[in-house]
Amino acid sequence: MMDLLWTQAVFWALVGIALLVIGLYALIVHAHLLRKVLALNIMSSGVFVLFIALARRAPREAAGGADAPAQVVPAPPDPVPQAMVLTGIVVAVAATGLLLALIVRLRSVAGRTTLDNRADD
Amino acid sequence: MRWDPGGLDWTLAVVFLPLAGALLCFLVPRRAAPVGLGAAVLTAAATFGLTLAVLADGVQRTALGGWAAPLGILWRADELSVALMAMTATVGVAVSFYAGAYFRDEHTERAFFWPLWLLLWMALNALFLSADLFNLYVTLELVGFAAASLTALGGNAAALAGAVRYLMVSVLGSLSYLLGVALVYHACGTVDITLAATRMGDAPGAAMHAATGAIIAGLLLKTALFPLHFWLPPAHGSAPAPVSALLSALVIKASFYLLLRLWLDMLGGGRWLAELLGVLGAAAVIWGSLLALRQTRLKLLIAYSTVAQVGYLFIAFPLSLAGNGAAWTGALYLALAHGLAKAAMFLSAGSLIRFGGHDRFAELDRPVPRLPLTLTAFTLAGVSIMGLPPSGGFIGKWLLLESAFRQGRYGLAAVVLLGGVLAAAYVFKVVGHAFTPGPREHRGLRVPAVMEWSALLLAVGAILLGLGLPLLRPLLQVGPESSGAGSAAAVGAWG
Amino acid sequence: MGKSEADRAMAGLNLIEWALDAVLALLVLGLALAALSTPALFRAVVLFIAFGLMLALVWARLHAVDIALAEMAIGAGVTGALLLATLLRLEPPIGRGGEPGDAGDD
Amino acid sequence: MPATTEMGSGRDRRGASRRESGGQARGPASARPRRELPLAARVLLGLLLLALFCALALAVLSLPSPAPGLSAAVAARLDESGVSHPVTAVLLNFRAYDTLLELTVLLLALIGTWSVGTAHGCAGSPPGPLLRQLPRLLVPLMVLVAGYLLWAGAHAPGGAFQAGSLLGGIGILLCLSGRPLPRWAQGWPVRLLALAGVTVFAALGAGAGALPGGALLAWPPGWAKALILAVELAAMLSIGAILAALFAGGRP
Repeated sequence: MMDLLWTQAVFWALVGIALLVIGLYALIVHAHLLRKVLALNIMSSGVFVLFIALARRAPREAAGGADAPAQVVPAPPDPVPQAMVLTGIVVAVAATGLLLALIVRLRSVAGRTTLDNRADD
Repeated sequence: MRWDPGGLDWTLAVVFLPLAGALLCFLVPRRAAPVGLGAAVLTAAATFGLTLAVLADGVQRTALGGWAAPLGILWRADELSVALMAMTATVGVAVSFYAGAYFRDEHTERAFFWPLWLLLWMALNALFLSADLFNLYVTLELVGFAAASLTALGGNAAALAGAVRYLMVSVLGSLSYLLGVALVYHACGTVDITLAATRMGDAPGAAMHAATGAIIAGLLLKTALFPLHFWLPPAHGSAPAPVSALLSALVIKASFYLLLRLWLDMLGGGRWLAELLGVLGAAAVIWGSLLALRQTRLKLLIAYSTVAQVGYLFIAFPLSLAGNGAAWTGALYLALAHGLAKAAMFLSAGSLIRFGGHDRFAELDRPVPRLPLTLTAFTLAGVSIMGLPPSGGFIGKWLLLESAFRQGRYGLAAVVLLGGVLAAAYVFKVVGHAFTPGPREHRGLRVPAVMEWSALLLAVGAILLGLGLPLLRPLLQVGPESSGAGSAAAVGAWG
Repeated sequence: MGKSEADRAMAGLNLIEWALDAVLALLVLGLALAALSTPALFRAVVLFIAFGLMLALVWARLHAVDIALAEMAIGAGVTGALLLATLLRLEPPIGRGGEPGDAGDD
Repeated sequence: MPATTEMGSGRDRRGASRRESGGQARGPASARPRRELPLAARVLLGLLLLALFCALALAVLSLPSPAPGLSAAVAARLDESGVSHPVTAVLLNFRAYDTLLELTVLLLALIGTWSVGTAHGCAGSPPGPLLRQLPRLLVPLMVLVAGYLLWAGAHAPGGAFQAGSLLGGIGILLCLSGRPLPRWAQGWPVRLLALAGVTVFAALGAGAGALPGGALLAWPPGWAKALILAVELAAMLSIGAILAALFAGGRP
């Protein structure tokens, strides 16, 4: 049973890493700033998924008794990573809002939506 | 678990005073400048109080919310964090006075500079105080947002592009850091630095290597170590001058401080990683100095000089492997001296821009006789950047050189010396042009005396730092044994 | 939480749950890839919003209901609205007269 | 680095880029971006990222199976926290300082957004009849749900963030339906609303520290529930106001 929970944790953690890597690739390859914002958001989603997925490996004893049937009840997930990811989501939306405002301003001042620089991130 | 009131009042003040000031400035934008200046002076005074408290009573610990380490968040004000906070306060007060004059006629910039700058200050102090990995992530984001918004105050295309790039890099760096924190949490079951350090030994190696890599990569990106420095010159070169001073003097140091703190207290870092950081640091010194030499715009020159100076800080990593703390003291000395000197340089550059309308220094028309204080400030700051005695930069480089020679690391020693020579070349390039008449007669605009004096006082501070070695030594004694063991014992007693 | 619950859990985390996980993961990854590679920005933003909604389901699967709610409201809702508004502002209909979102990337 | 030329040769390159983007905007929608990395660089990048994936996957696989998380520690102290939902207890009591800083992050994003320009209305086009009528129906419902989420947060999933983002959604809806902020509210009232969360949180937290035997952000026993609700209420209003203001995209 423990193995199944663990497998699910690892499975979603790998999905999170995949999201992170996909986002990083797009962040580097694309020039349009809006696309970079999307990429950053997907990257942060990846980190959040990893963070929460690994919390699925909660300790058995949190579920209750020591006998076998009680052990297989999935324990309530660790609340601390959840609180941290909630914080992270709010930070991410704040970053998105600020970035988009700067991008709109850049567009209206300079008429471009790229960093216009081959050395950009 | 409960605090004693003496120390906490100061720790509370250094975070909550700038926060309160920022909130007030935002609420009444018309009164932003006097309110902001008042909050800045009060914050600096509180920092001074905290420094004295730490020197007198040792490390100040606060359990926020009264919850002990694994569950709650700890503040820890030790010598290292207090040294950085004191530098922040010194630079902060000078820049605040400067900015009061600099933004006097620009209403929008004035209304938004103050809340953003005070929030940046609050975030920096919160970062220097925090002993909790996840809380540090939030403070890192605060610092990044504030710094990028301040950069955008420049308003033109270059500043906005610089700010966008800066913010993206900052968010990316924080994300990498957060990834590392997530791995640490899941391997050690805590985000408290000291507790995590004690549990890292039992944690699986692969996870710890990945966490170390992610945390260090994110912080290197934020610290702009070569070759991750690409975002720094456009941002620091195009922001308004007081903002550039804050970015180069303080914001870069915040991520370096965090890297150093984690390296000393938690990550411990392997030999190869230290050597790699040393090589990158050496490359940064050479590359940054060479590019600084090629610049024709003063602020870009100063920004590339920052790229080079960041390199010195990382040369200490391989030098500290032998186990003595002299290299760390040297790096910290350099960080503090660079903070004061670089802020003075950017502030002088701002005065020169006000005077001439641009910062192509070869075309400025005889600034020396007309702005003697500003040019004196620039030259004195240059003395510290070059590392000539008796400046703070000299002491820092000398400590690095001493430990390099003692270990027979002649390559690193050569880089330190060569960096000094190159710095002399680019500083004198600017100063040389300052005596000559420009291509056109230029009347030059008046520069407020506050702007000239605040730059000069900072530069004098950078020089005096070199004379204050005996005074500062107790603050700058860092090493794994000085901070780690004591706090581990304390947390054991608390938990 | 008696025998039946244990049985359900024993047999429950089985093929169906795994299929659910797999389909959800494929959807999330596919939507992320599509949002990042589709040439039209408007479509990219719409796909991103769909990605956020799917992610909310992932949080629910991972028993993180708070995050699922927040993701639905903030991640998909507010972020999506911000992105769409920005798209309108970046491509003002005055001037060249292209449909917003119709233009290619870059 | 080419980055140096941001100011120097920026003007002509900027002109070039505008021509380029103009040309592409008129081109077919399927046109791939021109200014991409060369293929070899992209392949190299892909390989590097694959290596990154593998390294992180190895790290994840190496983690111990029963996690040494903090759920037991949270459960042990849950009674003292004033709420019965563990996530809310972490957010507003055990790690309340994180949440205070997070509200500051939101406020900072708002100040940064306002510093770059003024808002020019929410949508490009005047709203249609549906969008004008929709708020009448939806806003009361959303307020109700937000209130429920806030109240439920003490013992079940929900809380200030979810409720606040719903309020933000109301703001966005009102903005889209062509109901701008009334003129009287554009000055300090809206600023005050945006500040309320951080201010109430910080003031109560510091006040708790001033009590005899209290600590910074330590809610006194017995008062925890009420104080947390007060903080959450202010935070919800601020989060809603800030998110709506971020959507409006500039200072009023």
